[in-house]
Amino acid sequence: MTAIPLVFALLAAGIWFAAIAERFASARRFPSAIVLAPLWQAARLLSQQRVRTEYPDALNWALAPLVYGALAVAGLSVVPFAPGLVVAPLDTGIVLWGACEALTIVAVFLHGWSANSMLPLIGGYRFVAIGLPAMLLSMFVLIAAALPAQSLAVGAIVESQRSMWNMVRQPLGLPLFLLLGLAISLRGPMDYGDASDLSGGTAAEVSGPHRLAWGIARLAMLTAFAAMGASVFLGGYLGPWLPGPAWLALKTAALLLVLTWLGCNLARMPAPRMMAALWLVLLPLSFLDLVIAGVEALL
Amino acid sequence: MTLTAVLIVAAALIGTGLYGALSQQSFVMLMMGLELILNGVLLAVIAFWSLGVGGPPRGQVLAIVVMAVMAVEMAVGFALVTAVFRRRQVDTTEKLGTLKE
Amino acid sequence: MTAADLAFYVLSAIAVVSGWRVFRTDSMVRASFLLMLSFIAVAAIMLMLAAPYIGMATVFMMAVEMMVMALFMVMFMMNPAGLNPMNMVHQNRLSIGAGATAFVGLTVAVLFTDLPHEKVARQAPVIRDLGHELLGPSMLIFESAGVTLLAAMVASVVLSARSGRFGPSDEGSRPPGLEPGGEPAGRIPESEQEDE
Amino acid sequence: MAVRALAWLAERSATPVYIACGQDGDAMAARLAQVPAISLQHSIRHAAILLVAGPYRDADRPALRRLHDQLPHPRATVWWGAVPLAEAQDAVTIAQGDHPVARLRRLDRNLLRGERASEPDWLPDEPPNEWRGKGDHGQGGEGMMGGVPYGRPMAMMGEEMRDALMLDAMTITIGPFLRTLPPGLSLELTLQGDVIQQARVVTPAYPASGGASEPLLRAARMLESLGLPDLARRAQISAMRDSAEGLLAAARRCGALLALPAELADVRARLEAALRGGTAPDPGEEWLVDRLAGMEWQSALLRIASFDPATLAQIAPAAEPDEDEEDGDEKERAA
Repeated sequence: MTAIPLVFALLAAGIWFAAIAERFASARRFPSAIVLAPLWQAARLLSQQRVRTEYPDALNWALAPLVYGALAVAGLSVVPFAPGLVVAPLDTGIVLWGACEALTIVAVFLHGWSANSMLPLIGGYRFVAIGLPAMLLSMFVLIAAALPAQSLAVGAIVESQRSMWNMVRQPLGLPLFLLLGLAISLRGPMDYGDASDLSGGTAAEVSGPHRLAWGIARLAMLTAFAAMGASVFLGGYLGPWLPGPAWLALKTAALLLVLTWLGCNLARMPAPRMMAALWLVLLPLSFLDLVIAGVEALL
Repeated sequence: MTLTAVLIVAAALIGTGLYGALSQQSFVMLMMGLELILNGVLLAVIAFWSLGVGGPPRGQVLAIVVMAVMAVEMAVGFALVTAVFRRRQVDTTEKLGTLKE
Repeated sequence: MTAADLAFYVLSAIAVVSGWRVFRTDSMVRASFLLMLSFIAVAAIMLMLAAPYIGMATVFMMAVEMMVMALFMVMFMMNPAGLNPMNMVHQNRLSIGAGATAFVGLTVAVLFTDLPHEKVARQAPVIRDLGHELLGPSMLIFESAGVTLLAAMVASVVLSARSGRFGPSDEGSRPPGLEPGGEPAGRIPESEQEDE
Repeated sequence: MAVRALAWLAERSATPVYIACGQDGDAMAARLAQVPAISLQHSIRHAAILLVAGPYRDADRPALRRLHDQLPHPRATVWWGAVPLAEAQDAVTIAQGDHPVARLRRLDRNLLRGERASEPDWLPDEPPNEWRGKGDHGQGGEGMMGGVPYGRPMAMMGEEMRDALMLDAMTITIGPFLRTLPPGLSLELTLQGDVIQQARVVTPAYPASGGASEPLLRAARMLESLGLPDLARRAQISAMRDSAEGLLAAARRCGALLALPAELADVRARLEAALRGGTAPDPGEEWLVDRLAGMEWQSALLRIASFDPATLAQIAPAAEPDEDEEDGDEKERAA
């Protein structure tokens, strides 16, 4: 049961770290004030009014950030911090993660749809079109990672990387998986939900505490994703000298930095082009990844 | 949680689904009724497998077949609705008086 | 009553009530997500019934399926948050009767049948069994399901695409009239407009 | 106590400002881009202060009122080189030449501490038109669709441009204060999903703003739509200094030019020229609205932002007033 506090500690640290990394990446310098800036921003949002649009679906609108955040927690609950140290030691860990990915798309769509406003609706609609294929290819990549472990449990996948990390064994896996991370945390080149060209997309109409909750949920999902990616591709808690949870935290932080950097420094292409790229180029690449993993398993 | 209780829940889902499939005018809502019926069937299959016959592997295969049926129903159903809509511009059962013409 | 029983009753209530609300809500997007909720509750019951893979896969599949359904709804009916209420019910009494009859009939059948009661072993490797079964003795069934899905994919693309084998599929299409034999109520195809 | 502690924490964060650009407003916004204590927001809902920069036209007044009422409380309006509307009581005005940062920060602090009252609505809080739905359930037009409840046009069937499937279309008005559009330009768009079926110019864009390099400001707007806010800020700062050094290389590194598909080759050429600080010539023969039909949202915004003010004035003049549309209360989405 020590795993539950660890999950929340990792989430809180990850959210804070990602918020700082975001500011650092856009300012390109590190004034000490940056460390507390997330707290100040949170205080401002808490002191702001939560506006209501005309005839929103109030229940779904308020529920969407909560569902989004809860999915991040659920996804993190199958990530092991050390051998046996995991909240939910499920045999079907990565299938649960896949279900979380799919439901995340639902949460973002609901957030856009229920505001009863045009730009958020377009954001939600567009996000689904891009998010579904991105999720599909992430599932192939995860199944490829599960092949050498001969198990769908995340713990077994980590253990299977004792001799070699999956990042090396399946070089296509991590880059394709990162793409999904950018998509489900609504970031940079894959931010088709909350994009600036839609004035903030699904979040265009939210303010005050609601916006704070949505922002925290986004960062929580980013953290959960980074922890999952670290476990499946970077050997999770495995590593010399330090205890398991420390290694997991370090690898998660590294992935968070990579994701933030990618999010700030890559242009977002128009949705039809991204859709074509996903279906015609990246999905076949994920099949190739699966074939590579299969051939390696046979040898 | 006995087999009887789970099967009654499955029966309730099938009954609700049947009501929906019969009472809805819109094609899409009608398909939702069918999905709900299949939902009840899936639950009944898994209940028999788990509580009735002691978990033979074949039981789960049957559940997977039910899930495949759901997916096929959805995909072909939507394609048919789109095709009908393209040809007749209708999306409710009543406006579609005849399938020939 | 154990905690498992309580959870089962709560989940069953969620499954049935949200399944019923699907047909009583006034927005199709809400309807699809209520149906999803019903599926998720059933999936949770299946998890409790020692079928973790099928349960998880149901959540995964239904989330995607209902999302696509909601997307279709927005596509055909671009109506944020269901501001335009809707009510599309016909033969309501008959349907209620049929639904109730089905439920009562099935329940009676369940209650009066001598059901077998052999539970799945607690530590049985159900996922491993499923995998070996699917790629072993039941390979033919599994492959048939796969090929059927492929055929469904091809069929749905063919059906929904505009370009048919014999030219555009909407050629000469006429929307039905408001009364039998009346004037078409929607867009009249271009080819006919030229004739008139 | 708790409120004061919250205010103490909150006033340390950057002041979120939504800038409504009038004539020259674009260049004025660029002056704020390099100030870390001010963060320019994309949605009015995310801001605390509405900054009206530069003189606006009479035609923009209704949009400005609606924009103001979308600000969350506590809120204030600052008129920077603009004449306050009659509704604005206790208006804060700043001359166009002055730098507003100190005033904005002080105003923000006073708002958070409750020392300055939040501004009330300028428009009555009621539907612009009364309910005019038809049918048992007020569902409006034909069947379950269409109609104009509360004067808002609801979705109605229209032909999809790409494969002629009849789907629902919806009409909205964007601008004249939308950040990702050239200042002053307001368009009425009929959308199916994120695809534009029809467009109409409501008000034309302002002429080029003085005081900064116009091509670089234009490049900044396009980079913003490409999801590169940091590079966009850099372009704005470069515009103030009037030097485009290193900007094109930085944009190339971020894939800004690669992200544009072949259909947008014209936009790519104009972006490249703008990042060099110049303008690619455009024959300006085809109307803007004709070039937008059938385009996806982001591509459309990119194409609109890519035209220089002279060409834009030529291809997107104000539309003739439409006799049929007496009620001009389309839902304003300037935020």
